[in-house]
Amino acid sequence: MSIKVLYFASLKEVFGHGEERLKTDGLNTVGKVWRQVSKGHDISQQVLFSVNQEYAEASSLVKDGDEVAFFPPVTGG
Amino acid sequence: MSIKVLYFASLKEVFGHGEERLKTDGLNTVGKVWRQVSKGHDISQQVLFSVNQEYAEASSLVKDGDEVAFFPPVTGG
Amino acid sequence: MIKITGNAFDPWKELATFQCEMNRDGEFGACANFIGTMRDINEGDSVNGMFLEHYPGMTEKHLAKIVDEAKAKWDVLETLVIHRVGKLLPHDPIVLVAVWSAHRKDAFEASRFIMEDLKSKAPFWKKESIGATEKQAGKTRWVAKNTGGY
Amino acid sequence: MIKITGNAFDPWKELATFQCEMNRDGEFGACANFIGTMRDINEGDSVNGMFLEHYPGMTEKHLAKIVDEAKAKWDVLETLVIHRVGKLLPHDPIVLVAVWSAHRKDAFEASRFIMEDLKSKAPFWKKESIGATEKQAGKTRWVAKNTGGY
Repeated sequence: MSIKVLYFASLKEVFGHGEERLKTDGLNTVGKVWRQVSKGHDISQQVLFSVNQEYAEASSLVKDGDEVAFFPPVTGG
Repeated sequence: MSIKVLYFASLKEVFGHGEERLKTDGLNTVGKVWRQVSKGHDISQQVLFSVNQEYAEASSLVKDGDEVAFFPPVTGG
Repeated sequence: MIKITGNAFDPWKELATFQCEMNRDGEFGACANFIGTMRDINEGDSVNGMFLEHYPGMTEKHLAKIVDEAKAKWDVLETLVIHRVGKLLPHDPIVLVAVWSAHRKDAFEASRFIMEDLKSKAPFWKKESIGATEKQAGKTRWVAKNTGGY
Repeated sequence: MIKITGNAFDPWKELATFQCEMNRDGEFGACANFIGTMRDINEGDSVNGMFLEHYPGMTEKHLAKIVDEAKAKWDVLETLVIHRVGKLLPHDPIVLVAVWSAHRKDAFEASRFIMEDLKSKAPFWKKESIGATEKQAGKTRWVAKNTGGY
């Protein structure tokens, strides 16, 4: 299966792009997806997760076609 | 000695006027002034006191030339 | 600034003008404000008008004291308080309280504090004219007491 | 109404227009609103500009959820939320949250609730351009975290 992965703000800069498609065989939780994509990147800050535009936990399940996003703490308003 | 006495809102209507001068011989507290002026009037509501435009208690002292006011609970804003 | 006015006022114009004239652009990050407006119904009755009485002298002094208390409690840059008196019609703004500060906590808390103190202690009194139109009834009543806001 | 906009907005004009068009004169007795504005200093440094990123789709959904929660908790008649995105200059309004209700307690509490939830959870990110002028430095930094507002 395949998912859409988005990065925002400082994470977008770390990854060098804001969006990618990812083959997710064996990556059935957000935490597993994060461990896969963050490998080799030096990320010291807190990272928040969302699945299909709703906040998610590391243990949240990911299924085919999902939109998963990773971003730093929000600073709007 | 003599003081200025003011009435506001519903109390002004009860007394029929908003202002009077009062001889205050023997009336050295706000509570005594109130008992004097309210005699014969049927006042069922709560009454607030001020002396020289600051909130006062029944026991607050009154001196010559003071401005004493009586009014119902405030309802502004 | 504290204004007691017998004339109808436009809260948004007052805010725009005051914020421009206070000339603190770049300093304030937060403005919290409250506008109280006359409704056309109260305690289940239609209201067609209102008379707002105040205690000239004491009202201004008391409002100044509330604002000073707020400035002592919170980091406040500027405040604007406007209160209408005299004859009002439904939909008329009655009161405006605005607070500018660097950060939002101060503006939120100071504006609410000023508003609650104003409602519970500033010497203003409302007399309502009951009925859907002024001609219909001619009945008036003093509002007995403000409800608590916290 | 919820608006995410890439253009500068005048909060007082937005409030005046929305209040007029929502057409609930006589019903609302209270409007509490908050405006967050860009300052020209942050953490001791001069700031000459800002870029506001968001998550198109999730941002709108999250703001709608906050507003629904506020409407479930308090008696709210209308709400207006506007948030700026893209390139901002100092003094530019960033956010506007306004709540109309019959009585003041609901407007005060709902507006603050929406604002605090927005600050702590709505997906927006600020990148500051440091230095008194844009040419001077060219240094930028992501704002690390919003401060709490309660």
